[in-house]
Amino acid sequence: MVTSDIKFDIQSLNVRFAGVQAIKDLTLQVYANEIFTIIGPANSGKTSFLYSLNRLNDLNTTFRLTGTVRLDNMDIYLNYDVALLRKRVGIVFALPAPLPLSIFDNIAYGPRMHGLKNRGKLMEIVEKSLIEAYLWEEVKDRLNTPAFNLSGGQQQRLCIARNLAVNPEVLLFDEPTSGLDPISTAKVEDALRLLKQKYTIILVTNNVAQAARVGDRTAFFLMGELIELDETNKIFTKPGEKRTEDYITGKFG
Amino acid sequence: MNAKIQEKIASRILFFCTVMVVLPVVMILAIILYKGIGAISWEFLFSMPRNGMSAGGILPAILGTLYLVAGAVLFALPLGVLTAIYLVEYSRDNFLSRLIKLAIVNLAGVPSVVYGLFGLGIFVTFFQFGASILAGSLTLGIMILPVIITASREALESVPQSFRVVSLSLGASKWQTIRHSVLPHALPGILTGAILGIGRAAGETAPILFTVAAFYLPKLPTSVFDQTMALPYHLYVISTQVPGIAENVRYGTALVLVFLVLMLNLFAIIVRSRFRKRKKW
Amino acid sequence: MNYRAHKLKEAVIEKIILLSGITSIVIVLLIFIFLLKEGLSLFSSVSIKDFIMGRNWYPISNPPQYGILPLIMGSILVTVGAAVLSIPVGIGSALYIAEIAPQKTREILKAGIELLAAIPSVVIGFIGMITLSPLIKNLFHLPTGLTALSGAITLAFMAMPTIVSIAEDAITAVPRQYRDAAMAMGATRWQTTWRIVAHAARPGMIAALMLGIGRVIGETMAVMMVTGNAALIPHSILQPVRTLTATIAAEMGESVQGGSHYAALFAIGIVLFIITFLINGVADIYLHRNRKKGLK
Amino acid sequence: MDDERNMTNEKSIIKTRNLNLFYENFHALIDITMEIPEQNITAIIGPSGCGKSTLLRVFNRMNDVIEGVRMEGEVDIDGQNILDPAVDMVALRKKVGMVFQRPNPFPLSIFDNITFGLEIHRLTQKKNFEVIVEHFLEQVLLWDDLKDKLHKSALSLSLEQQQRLCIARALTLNPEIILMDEPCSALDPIATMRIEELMQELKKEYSIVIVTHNMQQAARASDYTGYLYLGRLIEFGVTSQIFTAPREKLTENYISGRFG
Repeated sequence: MVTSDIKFDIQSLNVRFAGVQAIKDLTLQVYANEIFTIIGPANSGKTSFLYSLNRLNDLNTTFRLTGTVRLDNMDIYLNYDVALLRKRVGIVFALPAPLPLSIFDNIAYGPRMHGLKNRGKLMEIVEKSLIEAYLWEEVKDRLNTPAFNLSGGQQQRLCIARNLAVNPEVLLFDEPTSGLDPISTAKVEDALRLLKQKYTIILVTNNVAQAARVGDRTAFFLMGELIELDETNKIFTKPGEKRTEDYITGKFG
Repeated sequence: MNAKIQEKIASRILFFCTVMVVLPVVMILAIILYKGIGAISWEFLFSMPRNGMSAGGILPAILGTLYLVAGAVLFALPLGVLTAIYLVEYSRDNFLSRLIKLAIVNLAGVPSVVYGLFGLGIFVTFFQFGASILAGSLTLGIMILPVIITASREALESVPQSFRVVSLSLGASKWQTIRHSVLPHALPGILTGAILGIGRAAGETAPILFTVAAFYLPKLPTSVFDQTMALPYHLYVISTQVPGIAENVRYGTALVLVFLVLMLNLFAIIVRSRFRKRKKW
Repeated sequence: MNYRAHKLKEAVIEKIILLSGITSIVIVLLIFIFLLKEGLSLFSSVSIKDFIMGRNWYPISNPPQYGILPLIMGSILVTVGAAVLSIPVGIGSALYIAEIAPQKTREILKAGIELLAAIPSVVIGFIGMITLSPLIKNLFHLPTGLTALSGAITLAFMAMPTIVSIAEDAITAVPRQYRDAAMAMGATRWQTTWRIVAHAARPGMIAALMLGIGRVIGETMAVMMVTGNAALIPHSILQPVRTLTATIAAEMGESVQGGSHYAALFAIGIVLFIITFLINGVADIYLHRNRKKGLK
Repeated sequence: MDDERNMTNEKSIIKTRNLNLFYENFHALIDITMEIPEQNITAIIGPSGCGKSTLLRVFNRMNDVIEGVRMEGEVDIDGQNILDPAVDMVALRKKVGMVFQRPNPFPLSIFDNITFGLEIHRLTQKKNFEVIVEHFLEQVLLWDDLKDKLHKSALSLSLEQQQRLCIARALTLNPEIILMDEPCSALDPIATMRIEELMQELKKEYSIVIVTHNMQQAARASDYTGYLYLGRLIEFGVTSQIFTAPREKLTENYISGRFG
């Protein structure tokens, strides 16, 4: 890999909340246009890590960070416009989180906040985003109905579309299918595979099998530490660490 | 079963306690309605008092209360909502925010007559507004400030955190997030608080005793620097200070005041329960 | 909007909001300052000890006497009476509303309590004056029904909404998991309520009582209308009394601005302000303790 | 599990027949018929929202607290239909103890937590309390750690200790059945392992029904497993069979991690 391919460069990252260490001395790189999956049991720092990448941890007043996080070689914690960062790095949460607005207004929310008012242009963006998130066919006739009326799987794809509407470069997924049934899960996973052609994807999952199915590389976190990081099929066939093996075979977690 | 009997007795006693609280409310309202309804007429509501207030209407008192309440809300609503926004959205858990919260708690506990003293000291005397609608409105406004702040805080806190996180994660700024993703959903709650504040302001007597209220005025006020009559003070005056007022005039005045205040509260309760049913999160 | 203008707008809005936030502190300070400003001059002619402990309140005699002990005793008598009446009933009904009443009834009862809170105090005073005091007069064969007892009963009602609604909040805030655990152990609803829920909600209930008492001490109009307003040290609850608040409300109109009577009334205001400040501060500490426990 | 037990050989302690449960109009449990064997650990697995916890709470009628719940069918414990309106709830809950997902000791001292059940049911005299507290704390392996601070608040304990305390509290009523609702989901791997060991000890005296979202836990710790999906019992059998040779496609999809 050449350096230009590195999207996120994380060096000796430490994260604390109210003095409790959530991430310990983490160093890793995420490459452009890969699906980077993170597995590990509860409380292993997966979500804290994800939230460090778009500075959502900043909302927690007890949050303290040392080390560097670089996006395209720029330190995002050093004079970086946070709004711009979050526009470039979108996130999809564990539970579908539509705003209590119509489908259209949900997707148009981001572009509007960035100053776009023209209804025609907004419509174009909404359509394009919904198509990319595989939702257009299901909702095109009811864009003005409340987003809460959609099913869980549809809501989750709506949230993906909402991110796409602000033209991000990186998409973070925080256990996006943990509340979904098998069919909806499969649809979201299909969407992930296609999205990686245009976007860099970082996926946190508590479903080990999901990491095996969709990840290009997989990192195993435990108690805030990176235990192992490798090509996904290597992690799942010959893990280098006993603890990784114990986890993916279900000895704990 | 011993435990079962114990349970029966306990719940009877508790039920009786509740009756003791609620029954008097019903009785008070029933008495006022029963004895006061006869006094209500077009003339009573819309004309000036005559014959040393023993006849005629209570129009100046009704209008005066409306003026005072409007002034109080104009002052307290923006200030209260902004304070709530500061506490919920901007402040961290530090010394300043704790001090502000303590101040609000204490404002809520200051006796209404002390507000009256304060209004007299600062608005009437120090700023030389005199006893006037302006001084009275500001005093009432300060008195209802904690009501509005508390209700607005609750309304803002009940907006799910995910709405903020989602908005911020899409690159919206902090104020944009508050403006577009938080306030619209807190609005009914804030409104409820405002209405409750209005009800409180409309019914209070002590704060306006020395800041605005007039015993009797022959004409309606024409500017914010005029004194005015007000319903609660009027009721106090005709029931304790002026002998020989017919009973139904007193009850009628009480009825108008209670009706005004309770309608506001009822309205607030309805707005709130409607909103609770409608919201999906 | 360009980037810098945007930043500027955000910063300006943030400053305005911060300023609004601070207003509450400023107002509390202003109240205290203005009470002092108008009231302190009294203490150039009357010592604090004579003011607080003096047994005679004769503001318009010559020379005037400004001893507020009778007023303090009046306030205490009425407040204690109201507390004795309202605390058991208030806590009982909070437990009923929170733990026993079915959902629908609960909504109605809560609305009823809110309505009680909303009835203007002058109206309650009016009703108390017209219905309650004749009743007491006849019942005890008194020369007047305007007594401390009438005041205590009236104030008990006025404290009720505060006590009930705050205690009810505290009870409802007890985590469900405690109830589940007790129920799963085969405890009856009453055993759960009394041994676990009431125990866990205790700080909040104490806060409710304090705030209720704060409300009673500060109440003015109703108490002025039903207690008879005699500034004498009471020897029985069936005598007329005069409270601190009623004194201010009744006499401010007759006092001369800047005179010693005027200053004395503001000095009473200072006393009231300090009392309620303390009560509310303590109540707030209890409320906070409850909240922290609830979070767990 | 390597011992291939035949279900019919086991005496069953809970039998459900055509159990249906509705929340208002939502049909949460559909036609569940199963037999839970005595002195074994029976796991109930399934994705979130499938009705696992609801089913568990049928067995001690804890769903009754929720307004709008309606049940049909039969649930027999010791030959008595516990859905019968005349059933004595206090007796039922003494017989069927429960441990919850989040440790929920009462906000009382450790000592008072253990004696709560004894007091409300007047099971013994106060003078016996000390002995009993020691006995049950020993049974859950807490005695050595806690014997010097019995009068401290139970909320000051670690999560694992709290959960053990809750187990001890349930044992004081001398139940026949212990229901466990994801008892380890708030605990770390080591604590989880130790609680599982404790369960193996307890099953010698009690019948345990455990709801878990962790399939490996079910595979490790249980003798029988039922798989619940969207309110239906898809499959019920010996744990080793469910995890190696499930009869139903849905079960296989779930345990192989296709979703959930």
